[in-house]
Amino acid sequence: MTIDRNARLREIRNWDDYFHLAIDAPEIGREARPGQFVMVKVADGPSPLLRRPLSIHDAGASGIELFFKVAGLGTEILSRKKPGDPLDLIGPLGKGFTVTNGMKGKRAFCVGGGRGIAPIYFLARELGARGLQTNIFYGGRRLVDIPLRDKFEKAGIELLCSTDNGSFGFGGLVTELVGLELAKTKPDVLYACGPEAMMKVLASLAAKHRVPAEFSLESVMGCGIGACWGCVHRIKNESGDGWTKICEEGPVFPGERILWP
Amino acid sequence: MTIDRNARLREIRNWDDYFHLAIDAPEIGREARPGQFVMVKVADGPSPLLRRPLSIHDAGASGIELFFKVAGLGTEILSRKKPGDPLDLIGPLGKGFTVTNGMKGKRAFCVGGGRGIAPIYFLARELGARGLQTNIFYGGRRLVDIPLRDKFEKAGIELLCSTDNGSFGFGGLVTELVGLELAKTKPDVLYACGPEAMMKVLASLAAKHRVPAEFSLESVMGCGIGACWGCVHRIKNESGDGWTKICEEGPVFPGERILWP
Amino acid sequence: MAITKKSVDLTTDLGFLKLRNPVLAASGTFGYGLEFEPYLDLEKLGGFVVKGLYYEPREGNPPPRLVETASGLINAIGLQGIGVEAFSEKVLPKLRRLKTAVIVNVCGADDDEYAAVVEYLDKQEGIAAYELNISCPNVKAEGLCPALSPRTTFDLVKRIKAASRRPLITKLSPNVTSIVEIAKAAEEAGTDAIALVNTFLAMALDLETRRPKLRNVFGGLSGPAIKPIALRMVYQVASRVRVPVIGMGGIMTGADALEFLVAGAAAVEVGTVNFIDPDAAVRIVAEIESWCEAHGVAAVREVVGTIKVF
Amino acid sequence: MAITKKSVDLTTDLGFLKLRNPVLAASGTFGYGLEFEPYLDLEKLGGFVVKGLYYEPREGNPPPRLVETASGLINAIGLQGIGVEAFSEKVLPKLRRLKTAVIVNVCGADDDEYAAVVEYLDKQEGIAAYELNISCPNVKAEGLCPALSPRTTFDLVKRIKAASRRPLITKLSPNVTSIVEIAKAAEEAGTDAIALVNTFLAMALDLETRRPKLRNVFGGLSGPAIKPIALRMVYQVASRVRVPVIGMGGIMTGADALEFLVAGAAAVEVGTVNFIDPDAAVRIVAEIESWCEAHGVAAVREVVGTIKVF
Ligand SMILES: Cc1cc2nc3c(=O)[nH]c(=O)nc-3n(C[C@H](O)[C@H](O)[C@H](O)COP(=O)(O)OP(=O)(O)OC[C@H]3O[C@@H](n4cnc5c(N)ncnc54)[C@H](O)[C@@H]3O)c2cc1C
Ligand SMILES: Cc1cc2nc3c(=O)[nH]c(=O)nc-3n(C[C@H](O)[C@H](O)[C@H](O)COP(=O)(O)OP(=O)(O)OC[C@H]3O[C@@H](n4cnc5c(N)ncnc54)[C@H](O)[C@@H]3O)c2cc1C
Ligand SMILES: Cc1cc2nc3c(=O)[nH]c(=O)nc-3n(C[C@H](O)[C@H](O)[C@H](O)COP(=O)(O)O)c2cc1C
Ligand SMILES: Cc1cc2nc3c(=O)[nH]c(=O)nc-3n(C[C@H](O)[C@H](O)[C@H](O)COP(=O)(O)O)c2cc1C
Ligand code: FES
Ligand code: FES
Repeated sequence: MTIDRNARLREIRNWDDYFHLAIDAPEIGREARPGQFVMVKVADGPSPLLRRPLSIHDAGASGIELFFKVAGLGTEILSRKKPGDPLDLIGPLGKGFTVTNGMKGKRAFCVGGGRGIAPIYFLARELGARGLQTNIFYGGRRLVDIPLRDKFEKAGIELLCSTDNGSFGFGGLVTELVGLELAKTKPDVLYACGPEAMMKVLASLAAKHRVPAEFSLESVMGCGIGACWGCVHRIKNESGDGWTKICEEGPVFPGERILWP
Repeated sequence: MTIDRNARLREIRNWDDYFHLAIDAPEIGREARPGQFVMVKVADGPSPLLRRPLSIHDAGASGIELFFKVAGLGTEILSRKKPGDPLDLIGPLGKGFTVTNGMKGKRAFCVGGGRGIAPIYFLARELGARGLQTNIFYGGRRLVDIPLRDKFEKAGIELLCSTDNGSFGFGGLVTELVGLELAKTKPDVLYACGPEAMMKVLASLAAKHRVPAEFSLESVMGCGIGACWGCVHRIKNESGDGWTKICEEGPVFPGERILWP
Repeated sequence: MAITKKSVDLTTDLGFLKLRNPVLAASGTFGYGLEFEPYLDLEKLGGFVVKGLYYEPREGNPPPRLVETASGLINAIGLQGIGVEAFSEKVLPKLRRLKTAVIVNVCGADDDEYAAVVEYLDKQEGIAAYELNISCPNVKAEGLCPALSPRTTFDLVKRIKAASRRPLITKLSPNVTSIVEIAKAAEEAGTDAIALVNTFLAMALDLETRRPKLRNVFGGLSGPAIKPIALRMVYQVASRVRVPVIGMGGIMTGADALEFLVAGAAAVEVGTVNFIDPDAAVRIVAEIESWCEAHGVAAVREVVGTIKVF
Repeated sequence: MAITKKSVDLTTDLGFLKLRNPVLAASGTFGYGLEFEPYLDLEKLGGFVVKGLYYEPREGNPPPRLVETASGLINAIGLQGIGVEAFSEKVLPKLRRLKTAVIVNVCGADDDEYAAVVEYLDKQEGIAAYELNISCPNVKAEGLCPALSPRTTFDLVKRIKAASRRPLITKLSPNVTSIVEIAKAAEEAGTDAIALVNTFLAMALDLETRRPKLRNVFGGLSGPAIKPIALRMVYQVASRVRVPVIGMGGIMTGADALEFLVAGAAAVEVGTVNFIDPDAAVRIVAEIESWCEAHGVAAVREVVGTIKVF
């Protein structure tokens, strides 16, 4: 956890409303684990006021990558940055996906829906490096919503794509595609990030198939560091079902601890 | 008076904190008279909220030029614009300096202090074109505060420069230099724009020498179009000494009507 | 068959007054209306409220009168104005020919002056309604005004309503503990509508000189900064009174205006934004229209008060 | 002879409490302090006020709890917290070792609960003072809280002051007609200091769903948007009461903080800015120091209340 005020945008690419940033931020890059996030300052002035949380899309010794969809003012401003522009990041924050050494040889299903693919790339790379077998699911509404197909391919990671409108890959919801695969192969673990509705269905699928699963939750975040109590989600704890800060205890939680709204 | 939302920055130059913009804005350019100003929108969002008033530094069929010193957030943002960037201007606003055809062959003193030189350039060109003889005074604190020397020279306009610290031209206040020249030559009219303290001294010099004088006043402006009553200055009117909106009735007023604070 | 663009019904009926659309320009931010003729068609507005008018001409406060703050503007104009006589003789004849609602913002140093203004204006034609400005924070010491107490609100509204032949909109101050209590006092006293909010009492300091940035020390805060508080007050009042509510405070876009309507305002006023974009009021009308079109709303009045509270 | 950098005396004496410098982190924006240890040295602060504490653990409001507005933030956390017992057992021991003033923000659903909190905490060591939070707008319906009336303020402050062995700072609400009246009630009741302002009751709407953006409907507005109103209130109160005033509302920089000091605050709290820059509080201390240095101010206390009003 550092505040890196000397981060610098190295490269920016986009497909439609989706943007990919490569950022020089060595300290954060070295510490980062899949499923963690950074808080990005998008403007100097008070508009918008707060930082924006973005998952770490990939990380290495030189820095991190981010992948986001323009959702409003903050991401819009971010999308207009130019290579060489300074960035102000806090991270890596939160607890990522559980990836342990003992998982070698096991099989993981990883599911990314829309912009939720962001942390899945880093996770997939990490799982591969640790010798897991992975099935990566990437779903979007239309073809333009799954722009990272090439990137996974170049990294030698095979994808199972779906589009709601059938314009590419499996035609239908990504959850249906996962359901079909689950009927064929039972993985040892399932990881997912995407719209809450998608994750909720995956959670019940995973429960039905008795597959341990982890989900990366989203919420409006005031601080990202556990100070504002803004980012809460209902999570089962030892002490009951409380409003739990997802920036601190999450954003990744085991499926069985999440109480979906 | 138009809102030109399609204005475009053609060129930007700077010397230190002083910036010169050439802007494509044909409609405003064609209408503009020396001493008028534009209201510039500096940001899309609410920070800063209001437009900023800037004198028209020069004008022609293709557009206008502005010359300003960075004073705070608004001018700072403006100074970071790039050629090709869109600009949103309202203008030309206010009543400019009185320049009539009957003035041919007469002599005018024009005095610009610091950023107050901005409207003086346009005025000097106009006076020259109408066949007046002009003595143009350009004063600043230091050499860096009188960056437009070359520009006047290239336009064939002779300058009498002063710097408070004596680093260039006359060493001392520009008002002293004007005082010395007034002792030698009595002009038919004096025009000035600059810090209020400077203009106040010039007003009393002009009165002493019985030279009709006009001054371009400054004030915080909310709207520039006479709607907010924010920009008032004490001005003698038929009906007494009232708070008068300088955006509407000014910003240029005859010296004898201005009540200096 | 040609597909015809469905036109949205923007008309707004306040009961005592029918407006072309729900967007009025707010008092003190739109001069006497005529200043805006170069920039927009005044007849495309729902109407406008002219600058606050006292009986006599008024000097206003010495400058500086304006200071910008984060997403806001503090003003201490102090209601400089030309008085009822000059208004009636020089301005009103020009406004009279406009096909739009002209509302006069009525001020007074004391109750008698408010009454005198209304009495004088009652003899003039071409005024659609009075907006009783009982809430200007820039005139008396530290923002004192009748709208700070239900008692003074009730008394003044009652008196002016009885004295006047025209519909009365009472404009409230946000600088109060319970806006609902004040609104109810105005309603009981017989106001035909309630407008809110006026500006928030505020100040700004120049650190270098250690002096207030406004010569008047205090001023009124307006603009986007205040919108969340204004919207809350409009919602609270609209759900508690029967008379129509005219909402305002920081409206910059059609979406902002629609939020006030959804929260219960029958119409809105737009203020500070007129300084930034002199054509903002008509843009906001157009944006409301487009939104209604895009959302299948046939008449804007269907949106009023449709807030869903979980 | 070497030129030594003149060091500025930043110490701040509230009478009942000496602070290293005038900058405190505000309650609810600084967790229990420990969350910030990765980002700043807690001992470089004047101190910090921990999150509002009820007697029992509290759930808080359902999300969404936060919404951004123009230069502002509305929160409706609803004082989620761990209660006095867990605080005293799990958190306080860690805070106790810090050489900085730890202030506890005391809450209660009714007067008895406030008293119970203070009674419990009085038995614990390592607390420099209590900040009586009589002004949280997020707990009862539509922002109701004791700080809205001089009577309830007086009664509660009097009772808690009598019940407690520690200095008492009373934190006021800005949602009132006369902040001076409330401050005077707190002073008369014996408070040792006054802190202001808490957040402004506000709301935001989602136009598409026509629902409030906060699940709780209402929330409290903080951040730069409110600074001009907060500064006005601090100035009004500081010039009317004898007890020290702790000012806050939208402070983002050392210059902002200094404005509050010039307006009469003896110390300041910084809130929302901690979310944006977790190291903001120490930056602000450093900025105050630099400003004093640059302006030949030997001790920051010399700046307090030096506003010049024409
Ligand atoms: C831990 C975490 C990791 C995230 N990672 C990514 C990522 O890698 N790529 C990506 O594209 N997005 C990601 N998001 C979502 C991203 O933070 C929001 O899209 C962004 O903050 C919106 O900011 P904005 O200013 O562009 O839009 P705003 O104008 O602030 O909001 C636009 C819309 O998005 C909603 N919204 C705002 N903030 C959030 C939020 N934090 N979560 C969900 N909805 C929100 C608003 O209510 C509004 O409806 C992540 C969110 C979290 C909490
Ligand atoms: C009719 C008119 C014409 C002008 N022409 C020029 C010009 O050609 N070139 C130029 O450099 N400047 C000109 N100015 C001044 C210019 O408008 C201000 O410097 C600018 O608005 C400051 O904005 P900012 O956001 O950069 O600074 P801010 O942060 O807004 O202010 C910085 C400082 O300047 C003061 N200030 C703000 N606005 C004004 C103002 N309108 N007049 C005087 N002081 C102000 C503030 O009080 C503050 O002390 C003109 C002003 C007027 C009224
Ligand atoms: C410069 C200025 C002058 C104002 N003068 C008046 C006035 O004369 N009468 C009045 O009732 N309100 C006056 N107001 C308040 C506005 O009408 C409006 O209530 C307030 O600005 C909030 O709306 P906004 O945020 O859209 O500006 C004035 C506001 C400003 C900014
Ligand atoms: C998320 C959040 C939680 C808050 N919780 C508390 C609280 O528990 N007790 C309290 O007295 N004030 C609380 N406040 C108010 C702040 O302490 C402070 O008074 C207010 O935010 C204004 O200061 P600022 O503009 O610097 O944030 C909270 C503010 C925020 C933004
Ligand atoms: S975002 Fe502030 S506590 Fe989680
Ligand atoms: S700037 Fe608004 S009236 Fe002159």
